[in-house]
Amino acid sequence: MDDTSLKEDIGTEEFWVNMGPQHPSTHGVLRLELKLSGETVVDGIVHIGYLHRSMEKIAENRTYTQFIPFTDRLDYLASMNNNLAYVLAVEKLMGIEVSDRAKYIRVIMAELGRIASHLFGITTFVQDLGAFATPLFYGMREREKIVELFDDVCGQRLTYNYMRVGGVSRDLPNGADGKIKGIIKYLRPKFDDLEALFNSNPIFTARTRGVGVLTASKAVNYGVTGPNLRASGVKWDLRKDEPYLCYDKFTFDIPVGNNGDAWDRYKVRMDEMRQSLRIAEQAVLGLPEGDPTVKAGRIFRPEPGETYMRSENPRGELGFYIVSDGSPIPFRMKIRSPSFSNIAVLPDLIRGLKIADAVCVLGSLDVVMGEIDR
Amino acid sequence: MAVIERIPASGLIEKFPGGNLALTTSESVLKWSKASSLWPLTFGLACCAIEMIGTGASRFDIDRFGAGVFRASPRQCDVMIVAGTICVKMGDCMKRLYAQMPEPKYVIAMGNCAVSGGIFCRDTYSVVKGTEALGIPVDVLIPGCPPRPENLLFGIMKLQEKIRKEKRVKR
Amino acid sequence: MIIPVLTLIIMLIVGAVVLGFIAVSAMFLIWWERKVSAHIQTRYGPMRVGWHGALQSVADVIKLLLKENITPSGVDRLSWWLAPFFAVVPVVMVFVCIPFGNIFGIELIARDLNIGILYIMALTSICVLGIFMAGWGSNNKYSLLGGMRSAAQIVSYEIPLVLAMVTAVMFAGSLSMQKIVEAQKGLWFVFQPNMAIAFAIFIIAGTAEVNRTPFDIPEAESELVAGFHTEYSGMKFAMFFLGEYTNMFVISALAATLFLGGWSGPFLPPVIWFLIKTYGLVTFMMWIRWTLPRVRVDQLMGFAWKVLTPVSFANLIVAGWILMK
Amino acid sequence: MIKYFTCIISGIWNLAKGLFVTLKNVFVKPVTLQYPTQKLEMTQRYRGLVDLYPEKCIKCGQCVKICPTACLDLSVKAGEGADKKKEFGHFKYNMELCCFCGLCEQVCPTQAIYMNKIYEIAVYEHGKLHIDLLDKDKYDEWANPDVK
Amino acid sequence: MSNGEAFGLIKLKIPDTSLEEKTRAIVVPREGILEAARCLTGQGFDSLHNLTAVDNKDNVTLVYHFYSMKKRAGIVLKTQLLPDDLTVESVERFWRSADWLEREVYDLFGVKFLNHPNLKRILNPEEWTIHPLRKT
Repeated sequence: MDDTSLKEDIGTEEFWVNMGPQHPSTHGVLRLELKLSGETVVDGIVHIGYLHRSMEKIAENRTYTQFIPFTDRLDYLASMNNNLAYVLAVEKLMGIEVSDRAKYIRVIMAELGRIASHLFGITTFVQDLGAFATPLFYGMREREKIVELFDDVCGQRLTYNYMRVGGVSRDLPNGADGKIKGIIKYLRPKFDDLEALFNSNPIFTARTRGVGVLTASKAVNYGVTGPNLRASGVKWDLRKDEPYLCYDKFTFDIPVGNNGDAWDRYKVRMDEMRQSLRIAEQAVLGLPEGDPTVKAGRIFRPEPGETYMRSENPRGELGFYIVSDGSPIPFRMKIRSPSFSNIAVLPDLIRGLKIADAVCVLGSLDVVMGEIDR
Repeated sequence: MAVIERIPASGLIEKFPGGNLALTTSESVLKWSKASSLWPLTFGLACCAIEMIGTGASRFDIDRFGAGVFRASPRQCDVMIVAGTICVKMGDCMKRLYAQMPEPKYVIAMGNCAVSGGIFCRDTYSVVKGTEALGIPVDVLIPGCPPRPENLLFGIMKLQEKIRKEKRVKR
Repeated sequence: MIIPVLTLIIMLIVGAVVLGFIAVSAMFLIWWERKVSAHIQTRYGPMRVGWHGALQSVADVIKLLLKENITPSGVDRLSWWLAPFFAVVPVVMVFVCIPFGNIFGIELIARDLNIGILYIMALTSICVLGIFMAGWGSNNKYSLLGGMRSAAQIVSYEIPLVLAMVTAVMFAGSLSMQKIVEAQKGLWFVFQPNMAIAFAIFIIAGTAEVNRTPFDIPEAESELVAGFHTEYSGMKFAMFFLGEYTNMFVISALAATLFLGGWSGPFLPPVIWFLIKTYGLVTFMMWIRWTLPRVRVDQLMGFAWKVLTPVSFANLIVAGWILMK
Repeated sequence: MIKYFTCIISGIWNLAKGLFVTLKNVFVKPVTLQYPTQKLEMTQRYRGLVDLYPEKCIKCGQCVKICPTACLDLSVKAGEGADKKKEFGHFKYNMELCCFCGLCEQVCPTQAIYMNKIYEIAVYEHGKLHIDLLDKDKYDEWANPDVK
Repeated sequence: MSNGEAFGLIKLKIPDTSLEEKTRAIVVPREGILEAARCLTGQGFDSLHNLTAVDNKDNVTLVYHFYSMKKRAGIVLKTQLLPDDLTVESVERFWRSADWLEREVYDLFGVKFLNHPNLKRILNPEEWTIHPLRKT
């Protein structure tokens, strides 16, 4: 055997590995194609669309009220916030003013939804790092409290359909504010427990610090929003910078990271949950009297025109661009979903990392497929 | 798919006195084992997947039924819980996953999307109208959008009931 | 004539007892792990199959034996078929010289080899072959990655493991397992400072040896789906499962024998002491598994070579110095 | 060298803190709801299956109009009585399509259509999910399922 | 910076620019999109927040939403394409977020973006030939 053929026989080569759509750590049906050289990721391609449910087409065939249940199923971990973002957009289009009590209830619900979503996001992230099931189940256990409250308030566990254009579907049930206060009191020490599990854990820190660094300029250029953007050091939060509802009445901080690595993304979420508790607490204490409900059967006929409204969701800025032609159904609706932009940055982040880190970065971006594919 | 086929020389044993009883007992043991150890595939498609995880989590604990071993590889699963909307792009993957599962295999369609397309049935261009539209046979249908975790547990009990009542098929 | 036949019969009985013990112990451990993990996660775990799910593992095993045995096209047949046996058989062979104590004066050890430790070390390192064959034979990229990882991991963790064992051997002055236990009659080795370090190293390296979190990178569920046994189904998969849990038992039994005084202990019969110590260590490993995240592959190697190996070497030198004094 | 050892020791200490959290949880009473033996009371507003009080219904069709998935099918015919009061032709409910959003319940002027508290439904075939709302004992099978 | 100021700046470069009465959106002709993009990046609009299209049957309007994190301002830019010639220059070189957003618009509307590095379908299967959100 001569030299060249021997070399061909034992030569190394890069190979493609297909991850997903069914894979335990792709958060649903994302598909990643990774070009690996040994354990190192040389290149990655993200394929989406495995959950493309044609929401935008459906929106063109439903009245404004009928589309609210569909927003539940966009980002199914934060249905309440999606409801809110949508009705805010329609209210902006119609020029409707909302009663004070409705605003406060919306704020409470949105912030509790944010906590539920972040709990799930953080704990699945740790699950991706290999801490099998326990953190996830702790997160789910805490989340269950919030879900049960939502069940009490609007009658479903996941798809709430609670917000209405002009208000909310029902007032809080009797004793709900006491329950909310109880949840806030219950959650505070639980966050400490979660932090004790992760924060100083040397394995966790070694796995996350300096992994998948997203610089601020790159984040802005890619249109990354939400906690991922703030982790990169950009202090940008719509609740402060373009206050909607009554967020300007509450005092809260915006946690910001320094390096934009996976650790910062985790930490920002963790801190944000505490801030959300603060907001919810203030809102419950200051809950005004009044009637927040509206009639469900009203048919909205906005003036011909268009509007773009974005609001701060747990995963970033969810925007609804609605074009109306004067009929009760939207002429065109574009859903600008935060995860769509957040996941686009993934191939850039995982280049040169180990395959385990690729999973870590994906988990730290905390994406939801329902929202990416719509 | 019948269990009895997997017992060697079942035809012969039957002819002996008491053989039939032995066969029936062993068959019921086998069915019991199949029903009490349903390992699901880690396969979340959409919203219902969150409720599926919720069922697995501490509050409802699917593991009490012996169905808590979520395996990521289809080769080691018994039941595929189709939790969520099936889209056209996903259809081929679903069929492949189902083919990769070893016999005996069962399918639970969780949520209206997996039952019939549900809320996304009308006016869409990219949603498959239910698991059966893909040619995958469904054993238990669980309506709901999403079903409560209790409902999924109820569905699993229904599946266990179905397994226990499986007919004995002779070769 | 009569003596060889008698020996054969005794051998068969002992073999059957050991195999039966292994099967029951593995099934118990699987059930126990599910219970431990459940209670860590504040839930109940298996409840409905037998009393508190006691028959859960039995059902699992029967079901796995009944499942269709898929051989994907494109596998390397020989290594595909042999791999599960390579994963199980060496572990079972280790049981030859694990001292379970004595009952009515009969020593419960199949054969007290005078090179017992050497024999065990030789056998435990064969396990990696099974995993690697499974990874290579499956013709699946995830499996291959898992197999590669396990080869690297087990080879590097073998060194601190062996060095920790050698420390115990030096103190006992013998390679025979029974002698090591007897040397601990007065004081368990673990109560001496540098043996305590050796014990910690042994547990860490042992956890890595049996591929459990935080060192479970060969089967890393969130990265490699199921690692080296991604393609295995039915009975072969059950054999890997059996191998993993038996391996866990073996490592804990070794740790108990080498550092915790084996079967020796006051009041209770020796067998009970041995099982308490072993299952206690297994439970500790489970506790770790259900708490910690997984380390990355390069951190894993770095930890083995930069921390464990130097520390265990230093420990060995100190132990030698103490003995020389 | 000192840094090396402090690093190791602090690492072990921090791992122990995490282990302590999980150990603490072992001694907490499990939060599990043992489903078939224990059952939750559904909340006041729980949205189960669509149900109907036929005598209250004024056949206005608002529920059919607002349903986002068109799972309700109502046909009305003129009555034979002297006052020509509207009567039901049929009122079908397709549970397969329903998204349990509760809009029909909220839009109903007489609270005739409502959502009951049944939540345990699992069937073997599709036919059972097509329901005639005018049938009185349509949900009997699921109202109190026989599970243990 | 308001829409009006940005409009003034772009108007200097591209004379055909107009300002939509109701929505205060800047409408640039198709050929001027690159020039407008360059002008906007110069003005500190560092984020292309959203890009979408609206099929008005007689034309397809592309809608760009730009935001500036530093100036805390946003503007809307529009450009109209005729249905028989759905091509426009890609702005991917200025904002990386345009990569996927343009692919999505291509997928759903069939608008071809020139000089886009990887113009493939993103949501729908690649072998499809229809563009589902077109109204004709």
